Amino acid sequence: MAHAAVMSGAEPGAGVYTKKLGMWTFLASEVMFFTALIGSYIVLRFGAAETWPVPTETLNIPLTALNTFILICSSVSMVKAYAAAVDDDQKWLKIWLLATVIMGAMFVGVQVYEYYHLIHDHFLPSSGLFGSTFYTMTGFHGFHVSMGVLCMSWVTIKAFRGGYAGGKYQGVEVVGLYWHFVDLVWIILFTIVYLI
Amino acid sequence: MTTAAVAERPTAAGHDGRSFIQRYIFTTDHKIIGIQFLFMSLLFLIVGGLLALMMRWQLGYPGQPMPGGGMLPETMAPDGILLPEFYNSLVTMHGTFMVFFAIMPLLVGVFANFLIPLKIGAPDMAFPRLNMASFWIAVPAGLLMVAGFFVEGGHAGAGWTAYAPLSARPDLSGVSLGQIFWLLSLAILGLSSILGSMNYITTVVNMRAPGMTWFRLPLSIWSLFITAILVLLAIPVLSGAAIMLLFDQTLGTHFFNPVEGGQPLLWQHVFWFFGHPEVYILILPAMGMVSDIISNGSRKPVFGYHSMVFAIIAIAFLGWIVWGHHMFQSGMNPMLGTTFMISTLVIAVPSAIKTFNWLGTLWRGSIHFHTPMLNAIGFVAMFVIGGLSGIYMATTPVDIFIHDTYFIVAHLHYVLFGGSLFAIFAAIYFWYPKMFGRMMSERLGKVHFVLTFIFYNLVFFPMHFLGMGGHMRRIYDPTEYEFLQPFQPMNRFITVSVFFLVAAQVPFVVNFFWSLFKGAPASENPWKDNGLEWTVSSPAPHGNFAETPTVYHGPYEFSSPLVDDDYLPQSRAVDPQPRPAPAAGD
Amino acid sequence: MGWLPESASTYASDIDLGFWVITVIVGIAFVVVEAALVLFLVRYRARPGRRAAYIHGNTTAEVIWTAVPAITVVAIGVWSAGLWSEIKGRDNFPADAVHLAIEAKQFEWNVTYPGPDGQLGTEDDFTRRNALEIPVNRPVVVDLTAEDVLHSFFVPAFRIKQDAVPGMTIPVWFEATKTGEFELACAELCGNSHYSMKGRVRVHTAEDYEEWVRSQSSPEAGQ
Amino acid sequence: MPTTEHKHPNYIAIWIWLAVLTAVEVLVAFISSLPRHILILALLFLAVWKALLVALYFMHLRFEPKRLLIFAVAPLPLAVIFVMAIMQEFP
Ligand code: HEA
Ligand code: HEA
Ligand code: CUA
Ligand SMILES: [Cu+2]
Repeated sequence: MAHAAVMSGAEPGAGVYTKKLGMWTFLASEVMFFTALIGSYIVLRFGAAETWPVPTETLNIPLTALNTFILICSSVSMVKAYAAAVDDDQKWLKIWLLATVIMGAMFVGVQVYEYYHLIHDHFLPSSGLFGSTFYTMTGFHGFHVSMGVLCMSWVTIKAFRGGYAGGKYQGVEVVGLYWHFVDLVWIILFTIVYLI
Repeated sequence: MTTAAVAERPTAAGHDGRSFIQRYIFTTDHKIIGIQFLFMSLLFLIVGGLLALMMRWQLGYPGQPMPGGGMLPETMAPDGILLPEFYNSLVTMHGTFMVFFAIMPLLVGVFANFLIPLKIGAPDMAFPRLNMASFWIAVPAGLLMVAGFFVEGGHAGAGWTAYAPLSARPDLSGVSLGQIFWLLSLAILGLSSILGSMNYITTVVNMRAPGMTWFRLPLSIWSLFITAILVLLAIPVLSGAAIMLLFDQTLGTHFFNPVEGGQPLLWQHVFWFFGHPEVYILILPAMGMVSDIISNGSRKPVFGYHSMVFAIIAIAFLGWIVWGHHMFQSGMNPMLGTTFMISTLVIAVPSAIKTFNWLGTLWRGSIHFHTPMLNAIGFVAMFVIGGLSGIYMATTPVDIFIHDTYFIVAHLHYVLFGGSLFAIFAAIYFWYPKMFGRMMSERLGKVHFVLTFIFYNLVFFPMHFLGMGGHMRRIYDPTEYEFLQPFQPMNRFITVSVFFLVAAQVPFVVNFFWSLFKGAPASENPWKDNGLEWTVSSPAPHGNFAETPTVYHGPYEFSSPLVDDDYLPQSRAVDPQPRPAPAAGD
Repeated sequence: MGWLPESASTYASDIDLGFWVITVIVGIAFVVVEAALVLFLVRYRARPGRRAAYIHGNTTAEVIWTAVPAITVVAIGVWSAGLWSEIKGRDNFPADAVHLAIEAKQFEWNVTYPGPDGQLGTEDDFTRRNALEIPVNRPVVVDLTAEDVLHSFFVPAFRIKQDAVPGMTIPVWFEATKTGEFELACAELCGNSHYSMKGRVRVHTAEDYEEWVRSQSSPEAGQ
Repeated sequence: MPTTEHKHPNYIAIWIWLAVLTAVEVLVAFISSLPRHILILALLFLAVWKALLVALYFMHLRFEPKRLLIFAVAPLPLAVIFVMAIMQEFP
């Protein structure tokens, strides 16, 4: 798109192509969104420190640790897909993208399973501040992952249609940025919600 | 993301094979989208005005049947007399519509969209389809917000600040669906704003024409750019807050419910952490556009261009660390109060710089009083009043008394109406020709300005005195209190003036629509301005520029010694090449 | 009518003083700005054959009008920080004060009095609705709470305002300097009848106050 | 686009790092003997470490122009200010 305008100009802008810059601006706003949620969580927990239940007793840590591992793997496969796209290695591009989509879906699946059991054990959004914050934060992260899976599937289909042939890697990289961001948020959530 | 980012480079030719729908409804042309926002937000401006009118009736003539009030359903005004719960909804929705659906879209939706690509010499926005999405997401949000009036229990009535727990407890407020609609609508609108600001930032950073260096950007673009950053970072915070409150309402979470250990003050912190940057979102673009127009009107370069830019940046940054000044009396830790007082007072400094620079621009100018200029001058005169009244409230001990009184109401209308709205009027008069290819009537315009200026002051200045008398805000019937009864004549005076103020808008509405069809055809550059947008035909063609322009000067080279005319378009090369003028900053 | 309501507490006059001092300061700023504005509009209006000066700025001028407001606001800040902590600072509450508790709820003020023993939380405490009875020239400390939603304790004549927050107990102090009746208002939107959530403040002489307390706590009393 | 013309870092190595760090985290979390604040600090440290790995290599911020880096970290101070200020409510 309007590359002529992007490249021209006495100053090269941020020195990155427009789509990527757009994604980074979007991620900046995402950071603030999670700031509102995580910040509120920290404050509420700090305010009720002594009455706060021990997460490791309510939540299934091993399962979630596994899930964290899955998400990390999906991040790696994503970045490998990006590398493949840059090197115009179509075969591996497709493989890595597929792997990413599948693992992303798995993550969501495991989270649904986790929710199902928690609710079954009467741990609900209405179960005190812990329930409120837990479901809000992990829920919205799960929502982000699901959105990611959708975009990713779309990119994968496009890849199979040869949409990224000839070193056209931008689409892959931009979705990748979003995907890694979601992974990054989870790394934080896993620590402060499940472990601490 | 990816889909939207893949945008066809628009062709410069006006008539390309686009259908009517593509051209005017689901268009990706930033100019048309801007105009779509214009109509939407002017509509909501009227709505907000009418709500205010009803409110004022009740305040001026408490408990008396409102003329035409009989048309309202029993749940709002049985036989024309407003109910307290309906009054609360009126206050809430007046504030909500005005802030989120009138002023904010007018500034960030209309002018950011219309001006940015035109003024930086770009064919369109970086992501035209995201841009379109941004408008078509805003529409349902607006409809949802309107729909709230007609649901069971009436519309949200906890004020535009929706303080919890009242906003979270249907059992205590009597409002359930209304508040939910309110929250959903704002969350949706937030998405629209974020998409918009992504576009603005990316476009300004990456799509400036050759030679359009940072310090050759018009101040309107600078302020819209900084504002876009504020929107990008502040709005998601509101969305987060809205979602938490929504869950408190629907899923039974306890974020703000003290019974289960939640914190009512947390809502205020999160809301105002968004809310104060928001009020600067509502003024910075106004300041920027006024700077452009004042410079044009006085045919003189903006005084202290660089300090203007740094003032904008300073205000934007400080705006993030003053939110507590809305919570001085809320039970917030008093030490924190002192900190927030200092940071708040400091904001007076960059604002002072801007004010005095505007005066400096007029000084030794050659001032032409065209309608945009009149409104811009009105802005300076009125914003100062609003800003200075802010100092009273920033001062914690004084705020103890005037907090939640009409002094605040006076302040916020002086900055929002006297400030933002006058600037918006100025901008509409100024860029109307470039939008629609016709001039607005100067005569009607001047009538509109003079009448609005007079009655606006008659309406809002007395509110300072109400506030000094201790007159609380958001009260349905002041006569309940003995100490407020002496103020009833003043309340009535304000109400009467409001009717004139609204009537004073008729010339504007007439002018607006009449000029659409009958206005004098506009030349390329009717105001003899330097901006790139004035180098293309009026209305600006699809794709804006036949070929990407090159920029040689800063935006304010009026009365330059290099040329005989008193203006020098940014894209006109003159030899000898201009010596680097300090404020042109290249 | 007088600009500000009659002042009937120890720090009311300080707050009013602050108000007027700021009025003078911003008044000057206001006059300077608006006068310059009008002057320039008249003096430099477009006239045939006169060309605007080609000036981009003036550093000295800009430094001055940055420094002056900066100094002014800092001065204002320093002054008010002191008064603020005197009024609301948690650690300097007056000693030997009458101690009351007020619980705000939709749409009334419930004032709890310590009774003859002067101790809250004892069985001779008694509660009165929308009636705040206090002695003159003696500091009063109120433990402010709310049952349901936010309210705001506002006595214009005392220049005191403090939100009442459910789940928090916020101390407020004031010392009346005049006997008589004043109005207590709710200044935070708290629901449909927010506008009519008002109470009475009656300031008695020390003797009358003792008298009143005894009359109230005697078994047959109470409404 | 020139900005990304670099040979790819060893992503697998980073993947192993992340996996190991995660394992360590879980272990640390279950050592009940540790004093609370030490535990919290340790866990936060590990989390930030992992986050940095992802941001610097997977999102290849390390190889981006400085401008973008600044842009990416811009919101963080605001987040800190926000939390720090509200913390003052509980002295
Ligand atoms: C466009 C919107 C806008 C703008 C620009 C401002 C600008 C300012 N506001 Fe305002 N404010 C609102 C919109 C805005 N406000 C709204 C909507 C509310 C109410 C919210 C609600 O509760 O509903 C509010 C409420 C509000 C409060 C809370 C009051 C209360 O509830 O108790 C405070 C308190 O500090 C405050 C302060 C300020 C200050 C210090 C500025 C400063 O930025 C002003 C700086 C400008 C000047 C000072 C004038 C120019 C300078 C000079 C001429 C130099 C000379 C000056 C000196 C020497 C002092 N505002
Ligand atoms: C920009 C914002 C804005 C604007 C323009 C206004 C405009 C007006 N406001 Fe508003 N007001 C607020 C923002 C605004 N207000 C906010 C945020 C609050 C706080 C809410 C709360 O407490 O929660 C508030 C509260 C508020 C109160 C306090 C209520 C209370 O506390 O009980 C009152 C009372 O008089 C009032 C009155 C008015 C009046 C009479 C106008 C008049 O100026 C209205 C006159 C009419 C118009 C300006 C519209 C004219 C239409 C056009 C010009 C468009 C032309 C159309 C075409 C060309 C198609 N407002
Ligand atoms: Cu209680 Cu308003
Ligand atoms: Cu503010």
